Amino acid sequence: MKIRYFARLREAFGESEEIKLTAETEVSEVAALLKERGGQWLDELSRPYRVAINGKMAAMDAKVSDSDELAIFPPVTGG
Amino acid sequence: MKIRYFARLREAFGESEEIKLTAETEVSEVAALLKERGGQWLDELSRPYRVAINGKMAAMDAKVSDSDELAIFPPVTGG
Amino acid sequence: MKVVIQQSDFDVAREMAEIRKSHPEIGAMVNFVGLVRDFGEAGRVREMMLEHYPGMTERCLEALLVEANERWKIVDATVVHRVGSLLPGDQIVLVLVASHHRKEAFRAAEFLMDRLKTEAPFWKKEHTVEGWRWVDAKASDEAASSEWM
Amino acid sequence: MKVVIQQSDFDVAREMAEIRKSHPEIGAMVNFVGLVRDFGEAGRVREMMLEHYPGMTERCLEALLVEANERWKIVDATVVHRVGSLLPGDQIVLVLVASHHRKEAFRAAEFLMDRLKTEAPFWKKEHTVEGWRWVDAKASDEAASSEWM
Repeated sequence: MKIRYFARLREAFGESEEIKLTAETEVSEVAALLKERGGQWLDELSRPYRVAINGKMAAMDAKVSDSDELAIFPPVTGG
Repeated sequence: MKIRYFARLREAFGESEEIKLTAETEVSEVAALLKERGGQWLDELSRPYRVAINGKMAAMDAKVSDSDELAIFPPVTGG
Repeated sequence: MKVVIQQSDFDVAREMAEIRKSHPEIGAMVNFVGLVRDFGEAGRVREMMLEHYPGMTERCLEALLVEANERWKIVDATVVHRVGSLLPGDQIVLVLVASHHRKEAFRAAEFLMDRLKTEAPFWKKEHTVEGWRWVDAKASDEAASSEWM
Repeated sequence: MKVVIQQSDFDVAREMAEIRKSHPEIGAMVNFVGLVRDFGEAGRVREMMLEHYPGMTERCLEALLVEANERWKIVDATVVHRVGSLLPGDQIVLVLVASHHRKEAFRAAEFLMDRLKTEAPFWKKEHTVEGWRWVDAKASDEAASSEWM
């Protein structure tokens, strides 16, 4: 599954990465995996963030599978 | 005192006229005098209208004297 | 703050630029533009004539700007209202409010339009297939205006 | 209805003219324009960078226009949002709503701005005397947005 990062998270983690999902997984579990990496992963994901699945805002208990695009980003500040 | 008319009332009565006031008079009394002329005066002033004294909206019980400018016009429809 | 009554058309972008150039602290601008609709109560509109009370109209609009400025923290505002002959699609009125934040600009612009509709001495006459007729004041405008009291 | 994300500036008058020419029934247009303020939370702003999520941003704004159209009787609407490098005083966003009557246009424009602020994937970074910093989301924007629920 492709994970894309934006804004502050893009600067910390890079634009995107691929992780392998063998089954449907809750977004919160993916986030927990990322935080286990420690360091800035733990720091940044301890602050407020939002997620989108295939370009639509999603809740933390939404499920993703390997063909989805998951985006993780800070609360939006446009306008 | 100068009386000015606008819009539908201007078309019916002309742009303005002078009437002599010897003492302070209530706007409602001036209006009653005009209506006594009958015909279109009675017709037009039986429909809703507004008044302004020296360019400020006024109530029918406001007082005018000979040096004032009284304006009589239909409810406004700008914007 | 600026009030203009004119026969000629106005350019919204130019009016905005005039305010922006002197106020770098502005974060929000709300514009309202009223247009001559092609249909009125008496059918298709061919032309519109707008009459005003010179002097009183300007003072009335200036007083509304002062009140808007007292009620909301606005930075600047412009009202332009056209008079004379107008055609369907023509711009009639511009209310432009600039403020630090958007809520104040939205509130003040809506207030100015609602009160202008019931207080500023302008009168509209429409030319339809039935000839010229004076436009009647609307009860809905009175209701909208009185909500700001 | 039109959504555009672009680096270049926009011309409010031209966007209005584009809508007016195809809709003679329009009586009211409300524009909101957001500008880069010269002062932010960290002091004087020298420059701003705006980032977005291509694809998602457009779809999000289109969905907001569909919702505005369902909730109010609007005739047409345009949203233009800039990305990339902006300077103080620059225009950031235009929300333009055209309708028969003014109340619908005011409501829809304010709704679109409030929801854009909390839902559309844009992020701002400011350059101040302390260097570059990401702008924090505001609780007041969340509150304004949730009032439309």
